[in-house]
Amino acid sequence: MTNLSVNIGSLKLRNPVVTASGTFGFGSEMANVVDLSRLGAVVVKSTSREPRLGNPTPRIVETPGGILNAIGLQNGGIDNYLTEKVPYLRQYDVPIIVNLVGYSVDDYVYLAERITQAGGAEALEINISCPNVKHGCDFSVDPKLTFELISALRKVTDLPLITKLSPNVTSLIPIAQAAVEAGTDGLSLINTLLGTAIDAKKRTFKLANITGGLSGPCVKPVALRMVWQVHNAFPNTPIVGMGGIMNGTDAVEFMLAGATAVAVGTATFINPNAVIEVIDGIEDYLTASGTSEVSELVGAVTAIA
Amino acid sequence: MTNLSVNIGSLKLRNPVVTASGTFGFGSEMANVVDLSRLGAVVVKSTSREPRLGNPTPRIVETPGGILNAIGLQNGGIDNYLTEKVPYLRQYDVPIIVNLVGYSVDDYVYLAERITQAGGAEALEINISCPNVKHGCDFSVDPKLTFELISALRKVTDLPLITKLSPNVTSLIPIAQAAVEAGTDGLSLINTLLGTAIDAKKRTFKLANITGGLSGPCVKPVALRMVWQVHNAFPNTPIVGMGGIMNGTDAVEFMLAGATAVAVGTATFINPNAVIEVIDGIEDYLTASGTSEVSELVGAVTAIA
Amino acid sequence: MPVIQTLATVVENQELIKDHMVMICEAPEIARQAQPGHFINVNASTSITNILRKPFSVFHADPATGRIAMLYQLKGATTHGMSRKQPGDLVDIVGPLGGNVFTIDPRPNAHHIMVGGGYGVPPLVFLCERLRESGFAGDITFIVGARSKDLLLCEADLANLNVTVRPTTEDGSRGTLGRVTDALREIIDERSAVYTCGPTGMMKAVGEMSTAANVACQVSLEVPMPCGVGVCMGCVVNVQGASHVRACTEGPVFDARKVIWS
Amino acid sequence: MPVIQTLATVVENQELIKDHMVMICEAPEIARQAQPGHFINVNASTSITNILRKPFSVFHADPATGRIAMLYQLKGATTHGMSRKQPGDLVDIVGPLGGNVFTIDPRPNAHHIMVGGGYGVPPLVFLCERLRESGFAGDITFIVGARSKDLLLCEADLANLNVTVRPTTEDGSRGTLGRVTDALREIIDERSAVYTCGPTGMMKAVGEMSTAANVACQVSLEVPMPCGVGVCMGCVVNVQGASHVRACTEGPVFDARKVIWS
Ligand SMILES: Cc1cc2nc3c(=O)[nH]c(=O)nc-3n(C[C@H](O)[C@H](O)[C@H](O)COP(=O)(O)OP(=O)(O)OC[C@H]3O[C@@H](n4cnc5c(N)ncnc54)[C@H](O)[C@@H]3O)c2cc1C
Ligand SMILES: Cc1cc2nc3c(=O)[nH]c(=O)nc-3n(C[C@H](O)[C@H](O)[C@H](O)COP(=O)(O)OP(=O)(O)OC[C@H]3O[C@@H](n4cnc5c(N)ncnc54)[C@H](O)[C@@H]3O)c2cc1C
Ligand SMILES: Cc1cc2nc3c(=O)[nH]c(=O)nc-3n(C[C@H](O)[C@H](O)[C@H](O)COP(=O)(O)O)c2cc1C
Ligand SMILES: Cc1cc2nc3c(=O)[nH]c(=O)nc-3n(C[C@H](O)[C@H](O)[C@H](O)COP(=O)(O)O)c2cc1C
Ligand code: FES
Ligand code: FES
Repeated sequence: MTNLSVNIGSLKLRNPVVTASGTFGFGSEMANVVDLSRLGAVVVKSTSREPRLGNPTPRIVETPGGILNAIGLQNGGIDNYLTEKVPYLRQYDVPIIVNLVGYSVDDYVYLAERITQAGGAEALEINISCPNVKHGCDFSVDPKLTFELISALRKVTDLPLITKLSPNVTSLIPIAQAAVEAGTDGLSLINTLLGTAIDAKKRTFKLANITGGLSGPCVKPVALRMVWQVHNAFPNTPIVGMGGIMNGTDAVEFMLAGATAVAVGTATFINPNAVIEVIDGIEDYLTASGTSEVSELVGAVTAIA
Repeated sequence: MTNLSVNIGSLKLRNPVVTASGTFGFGSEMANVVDLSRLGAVVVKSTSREPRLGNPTPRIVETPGGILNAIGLQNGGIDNYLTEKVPYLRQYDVPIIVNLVGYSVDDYVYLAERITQAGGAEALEINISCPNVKHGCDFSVDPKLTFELISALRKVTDLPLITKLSPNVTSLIPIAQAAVEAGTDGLSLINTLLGTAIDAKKRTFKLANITGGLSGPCVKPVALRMVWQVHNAFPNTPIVGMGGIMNGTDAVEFMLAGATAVAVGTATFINPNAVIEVIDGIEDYLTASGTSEVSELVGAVTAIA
Repeated sequence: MPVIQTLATVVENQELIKDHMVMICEAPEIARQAQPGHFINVNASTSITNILRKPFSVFHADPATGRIAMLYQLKGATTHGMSRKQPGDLVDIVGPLGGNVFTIDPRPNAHHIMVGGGYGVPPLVFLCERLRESGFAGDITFIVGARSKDLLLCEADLANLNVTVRPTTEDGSRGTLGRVTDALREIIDERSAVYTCGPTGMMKAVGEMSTAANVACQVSLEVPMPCGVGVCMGCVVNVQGASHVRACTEGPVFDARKVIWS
Repeated sequence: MPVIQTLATVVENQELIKDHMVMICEAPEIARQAQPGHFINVNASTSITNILRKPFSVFHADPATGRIAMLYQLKGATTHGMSRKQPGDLVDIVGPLGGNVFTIDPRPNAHHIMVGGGYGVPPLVFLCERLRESGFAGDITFIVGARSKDLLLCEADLANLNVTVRPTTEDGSRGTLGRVTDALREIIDERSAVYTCGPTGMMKAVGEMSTAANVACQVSLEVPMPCGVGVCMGCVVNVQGASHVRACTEGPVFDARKVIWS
């Protein structure tokens, strides 16, 4: 028998596999494809203070080994989340991690308070790294702002805080350090890599938003490197690793690099059942390699002898 | 009749297509595959003051839509370059751009002087951005160091200087600005994205060097975005664009984003004749779209109406 | 309604007209559930530059045989990948997808008018089949448009369904010379119930003509659908009273009066 | 010698033994130039995780018919892609590659000894063919090793070449029980000229035994070859007196005495 459970702060996950924010809706969309109660947790789409309409279309285009997206954080806002999304998800025995996005520290604090009071989630993922909205990255490139934000949130909630980092920086360490010192319980990485695509025939950008965020298999080497670097710097801070995870083997690679949990994103678009296959794949790997605790994998990668 | 010629500073290229440093050897290796005299220029492997043995193997692994490499700048050094490589290439009617790498400003200055005196190249590409050697990136992340380096080189040579930028930064603009203000004639981007790959079964890294540089089709969206950003900031500075160019259409996308010339790298491994096919592909595109001057493409991309 | 992901066995995969093929495969679960307007998400690309599934309307679905059919036009990586499948090969499909499909006008004396062009024709053929299976014996007219006669689709399928087929060709090589709207104009009246699928410009014209004639018209929109299951927000369209609704889950079929054509 | 990149037409592609297939294709230019030890870089992967070509030794090359053959073991994306090719399909190949191939010991009384295992056998079979074609009528022994008899390769090809075949199997199911070195030990003498290709451990043992017996031995190294043409520096190996030389251009065939086995 293998033990798949892992912890992120006080949050217990029955297995290390969660959904990547913005790729699994609010769970309801996927309930007729996936048994939600099998997931480690459902991480829902970024939620903001007011409803957001997001960017014009085209919003998603294919690129070699991945996709670019510029959704622009379309969501129904916190009221809609608490009145509609939460009650629906509560039908299932699965922890909810809500991904929060705002323009200011006040926005984030307001959202955290509302959700904490309403019991609208088991953990908060703080998205300071969306590349597709103005100011979306101010926090993610500035350790001082990151420290202020997470400190403020730490004061208003006891829910586990998971700070989601942007890969579009020279080094993630200063940002991660700020979040850790401010009391984040975990870190999630990576968000998407800023990119663009051009239609040579039309001589226009392919995305209405011009730039978008790159995700999918193509980003895996960069994501693995960043998870490994951050884990080395902060070995006691649990990491939710993501970026191109398509199957159980990819997930194991992220855990070996230092991730305590993993998130499945773009894979769900190609294979709606991907998140379940990743769980099964990890279990098969543990059995085949005679590993009893999934946590033994975390950071276990070594250099070639 | 279409005009394919472009200029980078005083350097005239018969067409915008050059080879990416480190992917075409010193030209001699490819002479039995490609007619070198058809190329815009041959950009040779990074050359250093002393010979370098590079990193242990494995040095290259496949990743989704690309490859990771950690060659470690293996090369025969400046003496070998001037005595063996240059005379060979001089048999062909093609400009030589030598890529220089060093540990210190002195190293670069020494190399530039030797090559200028010996007439060993038509232009110098200054590699401040190799991710696979210690200190390889100090220059590329520090505008002050970049300014010092390029200023020093500007003093000792009249050869066109092309500063090669690293994509592993929060913003390329400050580095590009430093190079421009120090008198660089052009910029080349992108070098490889820092990444890693893990063997889940063996629980080891796949590269002996642990991390490597990501290249190939998978990086194209990031490279296009960076070329576009740098071109917008410095519209008068010619850019050599690269990163995943596999065919003429890819090359046109880079020129529309703001590149004056393009370099073909990883594609040569998969398709030894790639560089020629890119030249032909650009010509076909110009003919099909009734464009007489390739330079009309530079930066011509627009937002979706 | 559970969404099925399955490796379906290809039974038949043949060219119908130039660059258009029909693939029949075994997918009992999907065949049982599929209704006209539903689509199937196919993963058949072998190109590294196309990693997403692509949507294809259900052309036929037979719960008895457990088989479904898709009619596809050769365009890019997915459709070329589909075209290489031999009988016996497996094809990776997800379906049936679509939150809102065609709903049949219940009036017994209704005159059901299908207006289809290109690969918009197959879902409407499926709708005619289901109309007849439901016991409807009244009038069905199928206006099928194409540039010229060799591009007209599915006339054979319609022959057996006692459907009045009105071909229109832009070069007059067959049927009415001109556009589908030229044929629609001649027959639309208060008995009409219009269903349309095809090029966006065509659907817009048909929708506007129907609305002007105060006739209900259902349009099946075509927009890129990166996920097809409602989670990516990449397929959003604007409709009266709601911005950026998902075409995959609120549609693909919409009331023509509600659609805001961009 | 010009390197040819071509879309070669597959003439035949059949299983030889379990998980091992032989592909014959038309590549006149390559067939004219190819010598034993040369390899072909094949682009046949349809997986996005494998974008590089993979090298395969020339098994046969017939300038007269313009055909070449490769023997491949099913491993990953490229070899599985190759296995799906039907006669008439095209295969994207580059070759002949390799800067140093097998050189024949010129002594008229030489006893040429081939020691091959797995897919190291085909290039040595090719070498036997060329030896006989060159008019050499003397002794050729082929020691072919495998785990058990159903994994022994190419005995049929060698039958017609008047070659003494000495199979060795680790389970004794055929020929000598044990390793190839057990057979080599029995016959190696000053007349011997040894040529070996196969698993690295086998080549190392064969090389060391030859060197100990003061017999020249040529080994064809197998290391990953990302480009195959000498420009990526990914295939480097260490040899006496030179570190990090490229196996694709300085090799793949090396003098066993020079190789530094890592
Ligand atoms: C609900 C629905 C039902 C459909 N039913 C059918 C059907 O029954 N039969 C049929 O043949 N087709 C149908 N389509 C259309 C089909 O899904 C597309 O044509 C699909 O792109 C073809 O896939 P491909 O990989 O072969 O071509 P692609 O590689 O996708 O390329 C096809 C062309 O479309 C362009 N394109 C692709 N994706 C995008 C994008 N995201 N944004 C802008 N341009 C893009 C490409 O540039 C190319 O020119 C349907 C579409 C929808 C939304
Ligand atoms: C000169 C030469 C001649 C050869 N001749 C033949 C021949 O005649 N017949 C034949 O069958 N094979 C031959 N090979 C071996 C063959 O090229 C490899 O087995 C090749 O990887 C198979 O490609 P694939 O895509 O099918 O498998 P791959 O997807 O490449 O995987 C095959 C296995 O090798 C591992 N692997 C692949 N690349 C690397 C790497 N860069 N580093 C570490 N491990 C790696 C993979 O993990 C996997 O386990 C030759 C190799 C060389 C260098
Ligand atoms: C269409 C799309 C929408 C996304 N929306 C969000 C979002 O709202 N909030 C967020 O933090 N990350 C968002 N992401 C990023 C993912 O959560 C994840 O960090 C990234 O896609 C890398 O994982 P992947 O390669 O498995 O997709 C989105 C990604 C995609 C593809
Ligand atoms: C194997 C390999 C070796 C490289 N060596 C060098 C080098 O020595 N100097 C350098 O400036 N760039 C080097 N590069 C980077 C390329 O010049 C180029 O910037 C990068 O590969 C992106 O282009 P591509 O995607 O077309 O390969 C190397 C790339 C590869 C794949
Ligand atoms: S296609 Fe993804 S939400 Fe509609
Ligand atoms: S395989 Fe690239 S240099 Fe040898």
